[in-house]
Amino acid sequence: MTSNASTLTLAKALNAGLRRSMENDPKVLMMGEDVGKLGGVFRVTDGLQKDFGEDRVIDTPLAESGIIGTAVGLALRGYRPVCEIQFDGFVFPGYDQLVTQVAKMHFRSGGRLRLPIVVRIPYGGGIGAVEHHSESPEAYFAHTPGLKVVTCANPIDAYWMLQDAISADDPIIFFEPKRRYYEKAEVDLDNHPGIGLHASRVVRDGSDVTVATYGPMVKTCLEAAVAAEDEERSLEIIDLRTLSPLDLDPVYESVRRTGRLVVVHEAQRTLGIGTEVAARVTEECFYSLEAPVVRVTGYDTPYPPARIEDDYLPDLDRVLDGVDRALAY
Amino acid sequence: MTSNASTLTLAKALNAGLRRSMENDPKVLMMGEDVGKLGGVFRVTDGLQKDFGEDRVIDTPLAESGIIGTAVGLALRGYRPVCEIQFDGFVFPGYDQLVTQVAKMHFRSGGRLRLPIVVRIPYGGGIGAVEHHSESPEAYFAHTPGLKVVTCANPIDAYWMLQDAISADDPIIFFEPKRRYYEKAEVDLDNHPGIGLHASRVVRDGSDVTVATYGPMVKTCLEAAVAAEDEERSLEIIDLRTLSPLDLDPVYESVRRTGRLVVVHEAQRTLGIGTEVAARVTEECFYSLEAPVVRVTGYDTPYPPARIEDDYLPDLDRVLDGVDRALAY
Amino acid sequence: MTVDTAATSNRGAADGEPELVQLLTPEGQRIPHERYDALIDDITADEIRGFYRDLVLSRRIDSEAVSLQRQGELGLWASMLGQEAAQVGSSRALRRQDHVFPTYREHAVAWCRGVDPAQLLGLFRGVDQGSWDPAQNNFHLYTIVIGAQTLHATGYAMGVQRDGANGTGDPDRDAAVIAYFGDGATSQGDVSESFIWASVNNAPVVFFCQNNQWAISEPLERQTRVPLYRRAHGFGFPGLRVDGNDVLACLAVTREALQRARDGEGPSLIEAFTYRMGAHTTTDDPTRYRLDTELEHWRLKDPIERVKAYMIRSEMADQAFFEQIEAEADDMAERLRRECRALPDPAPDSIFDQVYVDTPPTLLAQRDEMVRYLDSFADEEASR
Amino acid sequence: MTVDTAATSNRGAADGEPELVQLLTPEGQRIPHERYDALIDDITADEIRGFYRDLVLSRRIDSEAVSLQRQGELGLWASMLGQEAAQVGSSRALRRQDHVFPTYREHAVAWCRGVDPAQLLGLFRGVDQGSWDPAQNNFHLYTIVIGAQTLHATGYAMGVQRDGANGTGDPDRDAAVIAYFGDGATSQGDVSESFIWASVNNAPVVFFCQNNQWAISEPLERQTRVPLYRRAHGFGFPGLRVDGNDVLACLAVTREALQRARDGEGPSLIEAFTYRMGAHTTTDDPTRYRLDTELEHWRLKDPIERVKAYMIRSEMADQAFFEQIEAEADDMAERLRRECRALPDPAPDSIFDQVYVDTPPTLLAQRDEMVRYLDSFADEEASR
Ligand SMILES: Cc1ncc(C[n+]2csc(CCOP(=O)(O)OP(=O)(O)O)c2C)c(N)n1
Ligand SMILES: Cc1ncc(C[n+]2csc(CCOP(=O)(O)OP(=O)(O)O)c2C)c(N)n1
Ligand SMILES: [Mg+2]
Ligand SMILES: [Mg+2]
Repeated sequence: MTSNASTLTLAKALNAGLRRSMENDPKVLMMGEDVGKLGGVFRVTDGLQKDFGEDRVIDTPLAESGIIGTAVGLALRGYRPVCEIQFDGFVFPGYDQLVTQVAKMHFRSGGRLRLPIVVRIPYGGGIGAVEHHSESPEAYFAHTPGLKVVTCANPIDAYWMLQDAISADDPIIFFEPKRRYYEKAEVDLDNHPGIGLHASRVVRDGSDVTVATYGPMVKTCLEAAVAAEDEERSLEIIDLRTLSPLDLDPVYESVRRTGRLVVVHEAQRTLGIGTEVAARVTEECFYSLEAPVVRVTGYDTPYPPARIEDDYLPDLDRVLDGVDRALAY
Repeated sequence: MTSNASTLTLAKALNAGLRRSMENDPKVLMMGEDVGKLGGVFRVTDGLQKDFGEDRVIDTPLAESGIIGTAVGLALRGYRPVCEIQFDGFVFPGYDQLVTQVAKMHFRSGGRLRLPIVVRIPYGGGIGAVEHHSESPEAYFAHTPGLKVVTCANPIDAYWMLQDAISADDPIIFFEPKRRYYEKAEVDLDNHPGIGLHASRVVRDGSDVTVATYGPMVKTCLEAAVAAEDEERSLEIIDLRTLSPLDLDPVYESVRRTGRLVVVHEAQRTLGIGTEVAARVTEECFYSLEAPVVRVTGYDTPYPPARIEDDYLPDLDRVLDGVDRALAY
Repeated sequence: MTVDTAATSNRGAADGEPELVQLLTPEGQRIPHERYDALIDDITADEIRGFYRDLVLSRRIDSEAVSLQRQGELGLWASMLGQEAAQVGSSRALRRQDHVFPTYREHAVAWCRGVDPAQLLGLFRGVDQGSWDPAQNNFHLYTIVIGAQTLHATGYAMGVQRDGANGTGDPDRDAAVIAYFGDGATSQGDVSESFIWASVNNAPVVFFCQNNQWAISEPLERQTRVPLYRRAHGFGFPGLRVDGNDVLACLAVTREALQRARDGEGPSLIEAFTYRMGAHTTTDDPTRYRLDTELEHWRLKDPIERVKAYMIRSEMADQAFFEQIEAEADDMAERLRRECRALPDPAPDSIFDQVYVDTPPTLLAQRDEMVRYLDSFADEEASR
Repeated sequence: MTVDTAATSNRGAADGEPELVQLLTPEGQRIPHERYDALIDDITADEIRGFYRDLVLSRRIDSEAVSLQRQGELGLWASMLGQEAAQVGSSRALRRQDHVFPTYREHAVAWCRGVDPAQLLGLFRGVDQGSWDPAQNNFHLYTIVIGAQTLHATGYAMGVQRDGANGTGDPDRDAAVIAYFGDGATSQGDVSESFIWASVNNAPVVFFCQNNQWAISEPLERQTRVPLYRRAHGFGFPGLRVDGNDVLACLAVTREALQRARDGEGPSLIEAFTYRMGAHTTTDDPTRYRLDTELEHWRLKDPIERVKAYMIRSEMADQAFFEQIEAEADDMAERLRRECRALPDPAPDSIFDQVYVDTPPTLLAQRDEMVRYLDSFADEEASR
């Protein structure tokens, strides 16, 4: 087993993953607004058009329904389109194609047709952006049978999960934590870490309170765990990684030990992913829970103007506050 | 207080409510596909174009984004558009306008602009229809801050809630239980029952298990309560009526007495309304709950072909099965 | 202005009407056409008889399905009565390797592509959502969300380009894609976006709009104030209007457009001007919104009658032929009724298997939950 | 074919180019126009000087905002450099009662409508999402979701019709609506749908497309293969292309289109052919996708220089005038910088008050939760 390790930012790891997928399978295509020469507004597709040509890296007209709808046709012809949606808030013009077509085509055809489409969406806030550029719409997709939803939290997962998503035969919405694009890690480019695309993972062991989170909030929660140590509180942090299907076995296992769960995400609280986690964990671990599941989330408002986003988004202190509330029972 | 009572089907009650709203306020408009001469595919707007003219009852081009987007403009000009979406599954082309514009305009403008738009959506299954005609997309809207979501379960609520929604200043998604369109009740056309648009209501008292439901499932749950009597089980049935905001105070109050809650809806389970109800009730009534909240719902699949929809949809027996499971703890 | 007068103003009278490609008059007279005669000069009498057979048999499928719905065997049916020529003419222009993206009313196209008629019924009976294999006849599933399939067709055509499967000059290789949609559909953003994608990418796709003049109860005037074929010009590709009740004209113009696509010359729009003679679907009541006189007017333009008249006029067929087709139709109808009733209901738990290629454990758990629940009744019954 | 050559092929060379309405050459020469001279023959030298002032001051707002962004005072800015004439010309054609639906780059339109420049900055500074009152100047909020506002404009125009506020002949009553959008926006389904709605309803709306030839990094050729103004014809209303760097031509064609709308003659599309001289926004790096030579080429067509040349040529203004405008711009810039820095951050809990007109108790509870939480820090600090 050779090892070809490289220190990469999350964005560059995604780029490397896309490149690898395109090298491995000539049917893999990139499509979206500005993905070609510009390499995407976050440069995630940087250099791909130059190396793979305009037929495989397609600068599309400016219309998300068209991007998703033509990706359906390309997938039916045997291609594996990877669509980029420029920002979270701009996926909605393509929502009809995603919900009524992409999610249902396999079912509609009685299992005959497959749509191996990946839709990449940079999501989340914390970057000081204007309206529609900081949202967390993952629950809209997780509520939709027929779609799968995953999100990465670090460069290693970015690199491997993206490749795994592209080679999977189901349509997958791939959420990228945009404010973590510039976080770095050493990535082994050759050896798959072995964890499945649809598996969650304990990223820090602990014994007092379980914290389940994903995407941009994983780092925040890990920092909270360090801070909690000072107060002699041991937090177990779980990176959910897969939002649909959820893989809650590690959460159940953990909650059976800790008796307390805090779920953390940026998205609004009502019907956010944390709600489903709370409901299922309560169903599964009813007699183990010492406290109701605490949801530390964005509020049920539109995403606020950038100057006050820090008060909207969960941060280290709000995670700890949630931990306190869980422990107060 | 005079009383002008009339026995009406739910569809006719909606029609009467629309007519009354149009009479009361010249700014109220109807718009949608086939709402004019045809009176809508369910005849809910029957006769309105004839009486109020084509300027107020508008047969629009066939495009849902256009319907919602032009309703925004009309609302900004001071009108109160009531949009009809022909079937649940066809709202998604208009989803972008709903989520990025309708839901956010008031917020975007710092509270200056108001969009008193009502979007009527016939929803739910059980009518033997083809794909896209039997869905329950309410959670997609309830997850969206800035929208309000309500649903009626009987002709009286149909008549009054629709008028209340039209006279409200916030945008409201109004879900109509299409398989109950032909259920009848006596409706007092003059005297408002006094219950607010955003209030839930106990529709049958009981003491063993609380059942929270809404829309088409209210009737099913009431029937289940009658059947449960035979087994000497007393079910308290709550019609939620308002899905966003939720009004759970009556549910909390009930669960504190019964210790058990079953939530019933047709929509898929994951991130359905029942999930939010379960999470909040568990947060509020943690020490009262004798069992985890049981969710009796559609499964996490696309809506099935009509010939097997009865096995997908919760029915009386599945509600009772849920009750049994709640009591088994 | 009432909807009524508006509805009439754009129809009926000939003045101001856009040019309509027509090769067969309603009376069955073959009229010459400078441009399009050449496109069908290879058509033999045998083929004409074949078209007639297509028209009659597909109409029979349609009318049988309406009856089956009345008898409660189908939940719904969307009749194509009146639109047979548009569908047969256009689909007989297809080659094996071409690919079709229909909406929900293309029963005659399905027939011409070789889809077993009984397979069309599953969706409307409620036993599946489309049971034929699109790969088998290059005939995609019906799409109910208006306009959505036009983007699929365009994307598919972009795939054809990427496969090097058009513009090579090889008649067995070069492929085109055809998307069917209605007049109402032209208002959906998706359809305009598909025009843009097709144009910008020069994709080998033919947009075939059956303008049957109604979108449920809404007359054409609620969707456009100029003839629909003109829309193509604004997007930068050719568009034309053809007599949609003239099977030969539909064949000719579609052949031309498909060949353009196969040759790498890009998209075209065909507006087949026809008329929905039946209700929108079996649940619709057209008497609420249109006048009988309109229907009467269009009966005179019946797409089948004119071919029959043409064949008789030009002695291509005799009474025996017509009787033979009728007999064939009767046999097929009989088989269709039988097969419809025999269509099996799916197993309730089958829904869990077809949501994903790779079914997650959480969904398998829901399947088990359903199976256990259903079994509990079996147990109950057994224990009685 | 590379994107590059495609990008060039549709520009530059004049052959095959569609006709462009132009009244002022890049050298500032007033050239006669059969149709459009009449539309501006009332324009006085004073008004020309006013346009010049609009152009210079709005450009200054723009360049100051770019600097403020560089200094960290704004999170982002979308520069309109190069598009001043399209914006000033079109908005000076408006009457008080007309209503504007902008996208996010219409800073000169905002200026002409009387919006306080400092109010434009809130959105980009991140203190609000649009702080001006649309009712005050009939200038709606910026819309960031591409194309969405074209439907709002069309619906608003339908409201104007229903109010009997067009087609009456009363110049103070008859109103029109104008929707601004870019070349890229024309690909969005919403924009096509707005064309359809406007056409079918004969709505008093002018679609004003600033074709600045780029949608971020994508050249026009990724959105269309024919000039954009032609799209209108496919939807059944007039469309034309105007020199977007010619303030007089933009004024003339927009006056005509607005008057059509006010008179009840329906929608029009204006394609203002211009060029985005700056980056897409302050976060964009155009050197990655376009050549400097292109920019150089367009510098020669600068919208301000040509008015200045015209004024000098025709002795409408002297050095003193130009210096006075510069001084005014300096003053305004100074004030803008000051006011930008003074823009207050909103209270964190203010977000709960503006989600609904009628705020539900559940949301008030979340506000209380936030307030309690934030207060806990204040307590902590106090107790130190
Ligand atoms: C997105 C969407 N909206 C609404 C409907 C409901 N609907 C079904 S058919 C139809 C009319 C379609 O008219 P047209 O495109 O002319 O086709 P036709 O039925 O005449 O063949 C409508 C509104 C739908 N299927 N999809
Ligand atoms: C629905 C949507 N998709 C994507 C974006 C991201 N985006 C912002 S501006 C822009 C390009 C717009 O180009 P154009 O319409 O030509 O206007 P211009 O910026 O050139 O003025 C894009 C893709 C968006 N704002 N909205
Ligand atoms: Mg039609
Ligand atoms: Mg542009």
